[in-house]
Amino acid sequence: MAAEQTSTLTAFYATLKRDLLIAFKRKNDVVNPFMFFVIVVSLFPIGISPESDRLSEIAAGVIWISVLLASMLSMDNLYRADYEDGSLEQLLLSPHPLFFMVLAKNLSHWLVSGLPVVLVSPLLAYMLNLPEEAYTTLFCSLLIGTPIMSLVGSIAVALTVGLGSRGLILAVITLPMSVPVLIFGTLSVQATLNAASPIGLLAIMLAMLAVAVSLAPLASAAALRISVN
Amino acid sequence: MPPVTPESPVDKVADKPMLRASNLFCERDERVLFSGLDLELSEGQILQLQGSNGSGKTTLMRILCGLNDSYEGQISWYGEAIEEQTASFFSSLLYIGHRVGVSKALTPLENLRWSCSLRQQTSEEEILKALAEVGLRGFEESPCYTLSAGQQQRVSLARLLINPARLWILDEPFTTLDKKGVDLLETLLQAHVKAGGAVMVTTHHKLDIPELSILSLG
Amino acid sequence: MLDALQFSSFSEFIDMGGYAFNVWSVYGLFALFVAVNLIMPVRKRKQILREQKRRLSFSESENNDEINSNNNEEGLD
Amino acid sequence: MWLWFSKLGSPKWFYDLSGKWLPWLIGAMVIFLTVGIVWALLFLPPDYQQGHTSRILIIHVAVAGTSLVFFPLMAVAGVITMVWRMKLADMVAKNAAPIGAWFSFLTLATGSIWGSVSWGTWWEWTDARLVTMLFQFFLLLGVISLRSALEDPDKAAKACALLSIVGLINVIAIKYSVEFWNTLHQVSSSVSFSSDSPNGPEFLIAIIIMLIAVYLFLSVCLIMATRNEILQRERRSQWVQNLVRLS
Repeated sequence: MAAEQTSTLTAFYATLKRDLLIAFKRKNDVVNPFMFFVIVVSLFPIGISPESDRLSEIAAGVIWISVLLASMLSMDNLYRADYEDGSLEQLLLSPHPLFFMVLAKNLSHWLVSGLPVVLVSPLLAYMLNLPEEAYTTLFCSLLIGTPIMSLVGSIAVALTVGLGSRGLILAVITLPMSVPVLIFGTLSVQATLNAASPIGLLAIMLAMLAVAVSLAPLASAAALRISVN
Repeated sequence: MPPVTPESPVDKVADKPMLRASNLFCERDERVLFSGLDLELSEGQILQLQGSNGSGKTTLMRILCGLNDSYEGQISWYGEAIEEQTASFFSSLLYIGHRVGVSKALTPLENLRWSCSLRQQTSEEEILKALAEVGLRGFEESPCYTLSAGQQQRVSLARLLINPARLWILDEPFTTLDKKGVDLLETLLQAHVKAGGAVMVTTHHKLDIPELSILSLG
Repeated sequence: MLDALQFSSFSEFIDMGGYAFNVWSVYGLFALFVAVNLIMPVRKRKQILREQKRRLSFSESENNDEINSNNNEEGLD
Repeated sequence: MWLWFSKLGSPKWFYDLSGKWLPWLIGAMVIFLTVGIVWALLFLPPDYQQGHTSRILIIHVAVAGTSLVFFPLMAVAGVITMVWRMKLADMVAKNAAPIGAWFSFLTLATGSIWGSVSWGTWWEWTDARLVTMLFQFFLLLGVISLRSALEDPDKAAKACALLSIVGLINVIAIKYSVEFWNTLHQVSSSVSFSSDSPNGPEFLIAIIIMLIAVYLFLSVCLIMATRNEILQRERRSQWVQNLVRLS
């Protein structure tokens, strides 16, 4: 019997692969937040104004806030199914550091819910008449910002995973936490529009991402242990 | 990490019991579940927890697994405090709870591939062999939501066959099993303790195993 | 002491240089805030003590009943 | 170490000690509050720019300064809860959250009343401090709703402890990013916030007295609420039952 214990990297990949597989099999969970994002963005011109000047002013903010809402909605099933079927217990009892297992789950969540939104953002930016020179900045800021949202939101999801009726508690906890990301994300786009360089702002976001990657999974892991208790 | 199998018992001090809990105290919802509880589990022993509903069997098991930390008292693993060596403890522990840890979206094969990769390198053949042994031949590739509760339970039991964990903690493993499944699990338990493993189990089912000892709660 | 007073008449004091509403609403809110936050815990304390007293006397009388009924049973034997 | 700590943090110990201190704290609070308010209303010279509305600032600054203490307090209590599992720390944290929400709300209310004179508007997004306070208020509401959603008190204690620690880091991040955000948006702001700086030592002293008064008020509130919490949670212990019988 080959009883060599797996390396943490193997376990990381296995968890990542498993979550991607589940997401692939339950397409609704992936498609719905994405559709939500597209629909919310399309509602803004109808609610505010079809004038292209006004739209281009609010485009970055609208896209960013819709991304926040969509990522929060898709967060909800990050740990719930695993909690309900007991897989989460198996994850907690694995000999590997929970940090990396949580990181794998967050990465897979971002790949299926964050990345598609980022990829489609230039199209929506075009529909909202965002000036062309800001496309790259918007794309980069979303590319850095959405994983931060996944990592931070994961803490709140882990804390509320055992609750029968969560309602909007997830939103109440997560949305205020997204303020720093939102600020730097939209500021970088505005900097580009004002013909300034967004590099510094994007670098700050990268630093935030680095902090989030190294600290948030720790908090999520602790939160999962509390919730499974 | 050296290979850990029941066949190659312990390099550690032999006179120390595998798992020992002393003076455990736990209360839930202002009700004392147990206090001053002592228990020992050694190699080659099956410990059956008995007690009425709500007497704290599941809670005790989860405390011993490290899933629940709202207790007072000491738990030691081969004579050393369990908090000091969670990695070594977790790699020799296999827990199957009420929720069996089988994702309904995945097939039995995919489920086992994942849960095994968390522990030790396992080949595809081993998994298929184990699935056949628990009577799931032909169901390897069907999604688990199409399987019955008993069959899902069998998927989790297949882990017992593959995994060489020394300590099994099983919470009501017999409930959803049919007659054949019960026989299969009993054989498994016996083989495991013969090979020097230890088992802690809750069940209302009467176990017919010579190494059995019983702890009553509540 | 009175020289240091910043107002020469009571109506001037009330008027607050034309900002009566702003100044007095802040002080009013603050007073309300202090009062509510002091009164609430005191009332809660009384309520807790009352409730627990009732529960205690209830459980004590129940215990007595049990002892009595036990005695009765023994008496019957 | 653990034993010593748990003894120090035992509810009974706290209840007895706080019982002795409470009258003194209340006395000091009444004195400071009276002196502070009377001075602020009657004797403080009006600001040469703001006139009598500077009297608002005494209250506003004192309450705002006290509001800042809640997340650090709850985070420290959270660390104690998670590391040493001291019940008392959680009782304090549990009651600090709603009091903190009240303080944050009062800060926002007094701030906007002051702003209605100084800025000519009730709400000003260019003031970083008010915006940060708004989000601190939201985060506190999040902690409160998490607490009420979790039924198991032990689980709720740990979950809220963790959320408070995360919340503290977040409040700090929000504070700096909002400040940064404002430096880039100063075009529209008609009044810079520096005009609320105190006009001389009398103003400063008045604020300090008021700040002490509000801190005393906070500790009195928190101690009273914690004592209630102790009475409820320890109601099956002998000493609480004796205390109830004597009351």
